[in-house]
Amino acid sequence: MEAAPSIETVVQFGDGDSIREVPAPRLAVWLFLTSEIMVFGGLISCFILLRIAHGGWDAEAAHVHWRIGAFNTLVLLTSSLTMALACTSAKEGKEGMARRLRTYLGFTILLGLTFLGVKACEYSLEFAKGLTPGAGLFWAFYYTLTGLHSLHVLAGIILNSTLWIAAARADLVPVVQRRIEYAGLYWHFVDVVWIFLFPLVYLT
Amino acid sequence: MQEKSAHLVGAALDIRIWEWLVGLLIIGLMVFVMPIPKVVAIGLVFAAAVVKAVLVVRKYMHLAAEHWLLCVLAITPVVLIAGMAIALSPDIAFRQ
Amino acid sequence: MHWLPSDVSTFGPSVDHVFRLILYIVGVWFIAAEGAIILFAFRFRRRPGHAAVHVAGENMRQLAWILVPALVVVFLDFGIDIAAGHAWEEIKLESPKPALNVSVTAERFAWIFDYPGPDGKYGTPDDYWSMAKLYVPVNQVVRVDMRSMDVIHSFAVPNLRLRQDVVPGRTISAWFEATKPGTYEIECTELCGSEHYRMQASLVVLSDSEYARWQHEHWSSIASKPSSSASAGVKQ
Amino acid sequence: MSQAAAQRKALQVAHLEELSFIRKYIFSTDHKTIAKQYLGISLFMAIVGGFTAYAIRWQLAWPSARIPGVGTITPDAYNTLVTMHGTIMVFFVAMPFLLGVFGNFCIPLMIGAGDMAFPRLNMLSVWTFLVGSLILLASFFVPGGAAAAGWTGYAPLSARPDLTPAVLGQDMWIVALALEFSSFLMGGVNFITTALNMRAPGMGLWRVPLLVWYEATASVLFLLSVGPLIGGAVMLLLDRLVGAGFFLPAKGGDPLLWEHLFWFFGHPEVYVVALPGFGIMLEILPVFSRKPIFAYRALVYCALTATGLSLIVWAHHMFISGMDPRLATPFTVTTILISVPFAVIVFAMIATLWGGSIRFDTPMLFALGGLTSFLLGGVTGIFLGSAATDIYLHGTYFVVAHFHYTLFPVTFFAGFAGLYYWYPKMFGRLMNETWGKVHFWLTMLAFQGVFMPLFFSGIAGTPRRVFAPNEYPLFKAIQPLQVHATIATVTLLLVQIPFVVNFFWSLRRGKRAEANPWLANTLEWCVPSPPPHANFAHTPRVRRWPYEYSVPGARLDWSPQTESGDTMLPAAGGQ
Repeated sequence: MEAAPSIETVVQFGDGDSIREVPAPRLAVWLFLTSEIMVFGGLISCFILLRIAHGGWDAEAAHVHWRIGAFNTLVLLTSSLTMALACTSAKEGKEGMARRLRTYLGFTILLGLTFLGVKACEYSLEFAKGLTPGAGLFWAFYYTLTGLHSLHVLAGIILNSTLWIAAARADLVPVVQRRIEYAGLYWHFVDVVWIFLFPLVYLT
Repeated sequence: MQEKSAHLVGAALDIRIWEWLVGLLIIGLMVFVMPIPKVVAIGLVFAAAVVKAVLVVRKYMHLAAEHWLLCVLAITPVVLIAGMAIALSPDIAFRQ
Repeated sequence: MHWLPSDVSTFGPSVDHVFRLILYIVGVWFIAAEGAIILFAFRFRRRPGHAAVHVAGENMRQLAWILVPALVVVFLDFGIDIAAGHAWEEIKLESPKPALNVSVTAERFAWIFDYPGPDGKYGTPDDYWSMAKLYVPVNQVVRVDMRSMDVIHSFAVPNLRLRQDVVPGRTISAWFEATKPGTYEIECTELCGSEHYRMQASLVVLSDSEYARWQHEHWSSIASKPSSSASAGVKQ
Repeated sequence: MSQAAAQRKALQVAHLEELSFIRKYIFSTDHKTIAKQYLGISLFMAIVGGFTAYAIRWQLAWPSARIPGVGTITPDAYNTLVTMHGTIMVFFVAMPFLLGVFGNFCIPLMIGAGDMAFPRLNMLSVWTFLVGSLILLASFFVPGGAAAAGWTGYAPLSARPDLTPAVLGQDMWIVALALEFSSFLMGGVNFITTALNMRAPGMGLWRVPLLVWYEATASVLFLLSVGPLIGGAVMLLLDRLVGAGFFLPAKGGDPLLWEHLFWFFGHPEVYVVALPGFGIMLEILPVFSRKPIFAYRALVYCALTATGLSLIVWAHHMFISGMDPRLATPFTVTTILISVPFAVIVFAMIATLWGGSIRFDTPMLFALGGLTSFLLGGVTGIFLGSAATDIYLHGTYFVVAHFHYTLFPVTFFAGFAGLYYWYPKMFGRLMNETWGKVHFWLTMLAFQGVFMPLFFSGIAGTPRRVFAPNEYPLFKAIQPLQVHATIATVTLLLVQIPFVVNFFWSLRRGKRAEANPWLANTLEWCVPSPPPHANFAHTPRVRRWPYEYSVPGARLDWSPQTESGDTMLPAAGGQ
């Protein structure tokens, strides 16, 4: 929802005010992501610093299933693609847009659920080996980082599902068409976090 | 790669980006399994990760075409975190 | 200034010097600023026939009124930085060669001091330990290597102008050279639990002769220690 | 038609239709009601915090004596009181009072918006905050009592359940803080988006009132600094619940890591609170000196500079913490450098007084009282910011006196100033001037009486957070200082009664306020008091800079922002 007659005021008050043209929700989502980067960034830097202090934790790191992690990365990347496609179709708004949007969104949700399912199996494998969050700093970090990320994935799934349901109603399609962009921003951010978590936790 | 996909738009662009992402993922994994010095491997893996992240942020999150203020919002926390990590390293990572 | 407790360390004067320096600088600014506020508030109070002037400080000539003082503040700041930096170096960065080396163990809620004994080595039977009393010779550089068994404590001796947190999991060293025989307070100044306020000890600075006598009396005898402090004394 | 237009229309509709009591006063999305809800919560928490202060001070003056209304307390209870006093006052009084109340109430009104950018998010934020406050209060009554590891919650003391009696209490403390943080994250996102995006036509960035600038800047600072501590809170909770060991050396963790994470947020937090406080004073000074604010744009740049600097000074809380001593001097430099933007702000305030025609109404008195008191807090910060003197003063009552001299003026003096100033706009009636002045002078005197002696007790070396200062031979002699501070504290708390009475009495009996009782320029004064649901019947067009008082040749000595004809060049321009 951009504020009042923007162009006119921009002309009147110079470039500093072109920010008025950015839809408020987009600005808000980015502000929210800014604080999210600080949260994950803080945790990740703690992880890196302590890992260096403890000489790399190679022994512990050998126990994580990097193949499963790689598969999950692929899943999440693909979900990002379907999300992007959903947003693109919403932006283009050609005929049959609502149908395409729901299909892509549906795929995104399914892929998200797949990610969580795989993660759950992974956790249970580690728990079976007694590698719980209390089993040492590496595992504490492993569960904190991936767990927090999984919670974000869950939140994203819920967010997308609400849009998916709403998109079924013709009268709400315009709303979804507008809001899917913001859900997309969040979903891609969660993906970016994983892009760094995967090599951090699995490949080093 | 931006140049390559510059002429693409809409869905086609999204798919091209995805191809790049998967490609980089595979590269990262290959580096990981190949018998090369760990430092180099880690360097390459993270380089790939950074490129992936930049692709997603610029294309999927459209930051490439956004108002400069949003770019500032995205970059500032990264810089801050880097600074914090550097300031903490003598205490936490390399103490004594 | 006279509120500061008597200073009995070699680096105490540097700390007090910086303290005094800052006190004078900010004192002047503080009085000037408060004076200006009170003066203006009185001088420009609402009175019939006195309209306010229309000055917005938007041109350089007017801005100078606040920017020039601000510039002076910057210079004084760097002055303080330099003075403080030197004192800090003297106290925390350089540590002169110690004549005596004491291992300090902080444990809720007590201070334990381990001496290497005549052979100057820890973990040997002739180690001497003392609870809540740190005996040191006057005019000698003493180095304390501090460890904590549980939580963060802080080793503070107001008369020495010395304070250093003791963090579990690390050995943190400090040094001091007492210049006057006597008994001074050692406090824990980091909240460490219920009896925190009781976690005190005393620093006993002995003249050379007294110190020699004290050494002769105690260091020869083999003291038995409580296990915890023993582990503390021997471990590292 | 643009979404904003649609939204304005929707708001006007909502304004016309009558809302049910619940929607109007309890689950309200109206920024004015939400501001009042924050006001209620924060004033209640202030009473709780004040009561803890009373118990603490009594114990310090007459150790182990019966505290009237409390009884004798144990050392553990004392630690709990100290911990909760800090937590409550900083996170559950200062922030909701300065950001929650004045941010929510003033930002939309001052920029000519109907409401916040996201009214429902705003409501969510206040309710999250309420839940956090309730959890914190409940923690007093759980077995083991409330948190007792200090408001800084240093690990391992806070990270191991076996070290303090507060087992559940410390967990609840962490949860309450996490909720408080998320509440103000939502609020902050809302503030910034509203300030940037909901401005009325003509309200260029250089026509935005300073309070809006300062609230928004503070929110940015909060957004940028709190993240690592949220992560840290998760880690601390895991340490306590599953023995993860992030901060436990026995498990390879590092206690200094918590200190860094805490202060990386903890220091900016001071400015998150200070900036809105200064914003309020900066709004009030020109109105009551009938004079333009001095160096408006310099003041904006100061806020931004202070924000930037405050993110790189945190380690000055850790000079003697065992961190790498080589870090001390760089952090000393940044720390002492941050005195510069605040010096400029103070100079600009003084320059604003010069040549004015000053009216000493209650808001002005509190603003000046805040300024004069904050000065002492500001300059004493230099002693603690320079590493060398910090060795001696760290952890003494000097620190206590210093941060009370900074936080009390910005929270209570500036806060009261703002309350007396905007009360007519909030409730449609003016507070009683006479009792307001009585409230100010007694508060001013009592406040100095509490904390002035503590500076000396600190210079003498008395450590803070001790159950019984008279247990230290070195400080037996200066016990009278503690007694003095305690008597002053009791006075300070008692003299708040006139304020409370005045507040509630004026709600019903106060003199009716017209739209613009103080003859001020900013937009909130061109709508009726209290403003209707959507604030502005139709979006105002802003034609002026907000601080045009006593324009030469003008008929009146104030010129509302909606009036045409700028004289303040270049400030009026956008560039």
